[in-house]
Amino acid sequence: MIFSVHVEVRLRPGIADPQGSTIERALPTLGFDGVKGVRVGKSIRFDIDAADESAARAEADDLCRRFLTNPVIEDAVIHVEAGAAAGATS
Amino acid sequence: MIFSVHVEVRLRPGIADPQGSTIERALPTLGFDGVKGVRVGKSIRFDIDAADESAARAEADDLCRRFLTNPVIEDAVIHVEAGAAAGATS
Amino acid sequence: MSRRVGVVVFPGSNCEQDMLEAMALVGAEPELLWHGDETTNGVDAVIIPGGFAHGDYLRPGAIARFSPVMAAVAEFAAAGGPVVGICNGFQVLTEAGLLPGALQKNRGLKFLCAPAELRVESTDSILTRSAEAGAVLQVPINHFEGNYTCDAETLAQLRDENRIVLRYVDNPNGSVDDIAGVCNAGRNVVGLMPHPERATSELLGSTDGLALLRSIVA
Amino acid sequence: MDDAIHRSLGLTDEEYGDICRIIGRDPNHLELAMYAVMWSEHCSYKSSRIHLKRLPTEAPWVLVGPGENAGVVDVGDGIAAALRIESHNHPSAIEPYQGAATGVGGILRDIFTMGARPIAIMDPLRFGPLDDPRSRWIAEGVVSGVSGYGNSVGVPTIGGETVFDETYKGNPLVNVLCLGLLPTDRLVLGQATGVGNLAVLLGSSTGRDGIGGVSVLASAGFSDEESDAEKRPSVQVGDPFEEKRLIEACLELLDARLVVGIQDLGGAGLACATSETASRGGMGMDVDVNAIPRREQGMEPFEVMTSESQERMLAIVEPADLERVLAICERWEVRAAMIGIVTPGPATGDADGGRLRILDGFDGDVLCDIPAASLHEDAPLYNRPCIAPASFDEATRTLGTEPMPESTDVAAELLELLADNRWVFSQYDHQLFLNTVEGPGGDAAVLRLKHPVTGVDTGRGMALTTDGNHRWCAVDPRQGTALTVAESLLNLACVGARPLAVVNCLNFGNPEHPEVMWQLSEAIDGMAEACVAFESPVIGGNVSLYNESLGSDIDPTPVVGMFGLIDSLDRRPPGVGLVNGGRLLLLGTTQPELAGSRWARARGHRGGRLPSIDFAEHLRVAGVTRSLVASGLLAGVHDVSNGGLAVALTEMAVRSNLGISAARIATVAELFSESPSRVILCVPPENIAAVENVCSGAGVPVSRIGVAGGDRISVKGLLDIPLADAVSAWTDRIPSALGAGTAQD
Ligand SMILES: Nc1ncnc2c1ncn2[C@@H]1O[C@H](COP(=O)(O)OP(=O)(O)O)[C@@H](O)[C@H]1O
Ligand SMILES: [Mg+2]
Repeated sequence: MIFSVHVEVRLRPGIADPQGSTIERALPTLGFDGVKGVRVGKSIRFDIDAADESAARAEADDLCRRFLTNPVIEDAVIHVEAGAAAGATS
Repeated sequence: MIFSVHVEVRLRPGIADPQGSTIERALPTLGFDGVKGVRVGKSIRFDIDAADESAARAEADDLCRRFLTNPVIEDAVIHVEAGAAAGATS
Repeated sequence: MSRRVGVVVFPGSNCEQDMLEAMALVGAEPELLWHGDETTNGVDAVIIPGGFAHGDYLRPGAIARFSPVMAAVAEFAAAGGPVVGICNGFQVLTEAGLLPGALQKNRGLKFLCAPAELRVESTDSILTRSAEAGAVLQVPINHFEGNYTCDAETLAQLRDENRIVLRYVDNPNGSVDDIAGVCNAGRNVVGLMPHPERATSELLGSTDGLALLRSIVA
Repeated sequence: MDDAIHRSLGLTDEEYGDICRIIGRDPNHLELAMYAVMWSEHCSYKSSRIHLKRLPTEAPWVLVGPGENAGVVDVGDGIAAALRIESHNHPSAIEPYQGAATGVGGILRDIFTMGARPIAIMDPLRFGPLDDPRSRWIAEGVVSGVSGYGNSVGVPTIGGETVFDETYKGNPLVNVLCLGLLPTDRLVLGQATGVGNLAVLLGSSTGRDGIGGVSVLASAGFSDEESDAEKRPSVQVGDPFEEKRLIEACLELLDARLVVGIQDLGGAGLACATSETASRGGMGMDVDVNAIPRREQGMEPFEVMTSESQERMLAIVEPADLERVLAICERWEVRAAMIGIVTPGPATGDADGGRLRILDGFDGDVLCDIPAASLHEDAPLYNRPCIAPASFDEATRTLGTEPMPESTDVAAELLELLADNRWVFSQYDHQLFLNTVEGPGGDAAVLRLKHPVTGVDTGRGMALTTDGNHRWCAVDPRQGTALTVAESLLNLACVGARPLAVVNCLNFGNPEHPEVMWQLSEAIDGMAEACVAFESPVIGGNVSLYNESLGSDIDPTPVVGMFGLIDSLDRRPPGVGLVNGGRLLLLGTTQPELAGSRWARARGHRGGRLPSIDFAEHLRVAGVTRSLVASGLLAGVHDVSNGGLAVALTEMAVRSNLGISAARIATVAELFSESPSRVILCVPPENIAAVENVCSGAGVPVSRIGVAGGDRISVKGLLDIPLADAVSAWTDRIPSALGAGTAQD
């Protein structure tokens, strides 16, 4: 069965995010006021072929821990859904 | 009022994704089989101070169009929620 | 004849001093233009040099293109003034909409600092008018996001209008159609990823960049 | 009772007693935290200081020796060069990208804090073997970290080393060296002088980054999962864009003569920078902890004072200049906050002064009140036991009694030693500033020497090399280190440079192990002997201890950075290449000794007795090499080092894609021996007589060993393989292992 997975990789709370702060600092000069707390992470989508949802989730978890993130500074939020992602091409 | 915004910046369909393909190519050698269609994008979170949800959404839309994405290659999915994101510090 | 050349400095630019040195070699009178100023100071040509304007955060050129100086550069370009974007400068020009397309991460997903061979495809641009058509130039590249991308329609147009001015002999980064440099419809705005200022001395390995830099002030 | 706390902060009971004696009472938590970080091994060099004193540090051209942020030498024409090397080993083991990136950031600050513009970086790197996935993951992350930070901040990385060996599994060595140039009269020191002058904090806001990172991250090995997890939140993230603006702002402040002293914030953060500037200037300082801009809420004063948030500098300015200082910072979009005031100290005749006081608002409560100098000068000093390993025979300087194994397949043994580092250095901008005449890939990097402010070319050149050899040092740390310095000297000679100064990074294991202390002490003696012989003063360095993983100490790895000058740089040096028909000449004499060689290590042999070195002979070989390089008589030149003649000849061949045919190398031992003081020359036939004349005039042995050409690598009686095999082994080794993506296990 195919599952579509979405992983959001985020810097752990307290870890500095220079990119986010730089974007935040630039916003007022672009005319955007009132934006705060900008944090930039990665968003990774893929399809996974697994026996059932819990197997898909387990593989996605493992993939995040071992490959997609470094748990020392990042954590990941994982969403698994049945069915291939629309328009997933590579 | 504070709204928390999550923007997922994705490469437009049809645009090659070198990062995604590299991850996909690496996976079998790491023992992950059955993963396909890897696409890598950005995930940007921030808080916005706006009169109401539709104002917040309008500002977020504008921000994405003019700044957070390069429309030549990217598009964005925007989520707006009432309340500041937990732990948002900058 | 254009001699006064303005080299734009954003916070995070880093090739501006090299540009001054190289432009002086071809007889120009180069000066720096500050990103926060709303003017091109009456110069005869503008160069946006390499580096990491605003850290390349978000996307290369994404923040820089909003700088006050960029409005003046756009106006200068619209009036036919020569504008050349090198590496990060090319990225800024595409973000600013002064050139078509976008620059993505290199195919190999690595930063690449290496020698490269460029073929001069068109001498009809302010960057190539003193070069020889078909000549192969040794000019180094130095970028992570140099993989030129555009939609099929744009590519067809670039080809039809002979606006691909430089191509890689051996494509290092995955750029569509081996594109190393393109110009706008007016042929007065040119962007390229390689660094001609790094090919201006025998001691440093090549002088092939001089022909390109000379064109700017020809 | 506080003793549980001081122990968990890494202070011994004796050290705690010293603190109580110094301040005349029990310290509070803030004070205790500051002593703990400042008296850590990393900041205080408490185990190594007594040994480091044996290094030669003086010469007429040395303007600043060890002890300041960087060493500085006079290079003529009103120009001075600042040089420093640092390690970032432990942070890189857990977050390779950020560990390496912040390592680069830190070393740059050491340089521009002296008033110098950083112009070049070198990155000697050591990782576990390529067949270990975790080591590959570390290697990839570290290289992208150096690349990501160095390229973006705009300083070229012009060379380094890349070594893969079992001994670094789990404990990589990430050393970074930086060279900067300044007009001699702009030299500034990290001093606070002038009562009433202001301390202004520049750059990033302060977060909880690396709290205790110095003492915990830099001084403890990684063994159990538990403590790893605790260390996590303190990982520091580099911001090259902030650093770039900081460099420009600081150099502009210095040019405008608006600072009295300036100091970077490195290990121990503000605790170190405030106390160090004050005590160097013979002053005291009041610091308002509330004035320090913070990135996070709810930070305790001890967190603020010991945070290692990156990209910060402390400038001491006169009150009348404050406004202009703030204006320059604003132009560069650099945050600036007045956080302290210089108070009287011994230098003003006030013997009771010299206090570092941390205040809750300048008029508020006193949170900390200690003698500023005590954080540095009263740090403990240990003379830890040094004991040679039992298998080392002091009389003959021989390790163990294992016989050297036999060679079974010379060709295969050669091929496995070949590796091109291009995969690494092509990720580094090595050309910025239009100085790089010889970038990475040669024996030493060569830069044009241009005035750092006017840009005027002096017509002279600078050369840099870094070298380390854990295999030699594992056999005999004293001789191994002397041979390492000798290799550096010869690398410089191969590009026509004479040495001016040395910096070193001493990467060793746990100093509480007497064998490790013996290695350290011996290595320092070996370095001292060689540096004295070569008249190359040591102007700075760094000691990284507790490099241990998987339960054992790493092989001793002193890394040498040597800086030299080229008196006339009017053409490119010949480089490590061949021309068709060129004759191969060998300068120097081969000792058929394989102890400590790569060949021996690859056969699992780790003992024996290292080749000897005759310093006078070595200087003659280097001198002749230098004059031949300058003469223009050579088509190619390469020193013989790792892998001996076999690898040196093959490297010359693969780089020029030209075969060689050699003879007069009698045995496998001669082929792979790494004995010192040898250089291979490729000489066009018409220049042979002239070259041989120069050599005999200088009393340097020279022999004709072969000719360049064809498509095979052959050494008569020992080896004959297709050039193509060598080219592919050399080219593919690293790219086929790295870059395809690795998991972290
Ligand atoms: N990590 C690295 N970064 C930059 N350059 C490197 C790196 N590793 C190796 N190099 C370059 O590759 C070349 C060969 O290195 P090495 O074999 O250690 O030289 P040598 O034996 O002459 O000291 C040198 O020019 C060196 O600067
Ligand atoms: Mg060498």
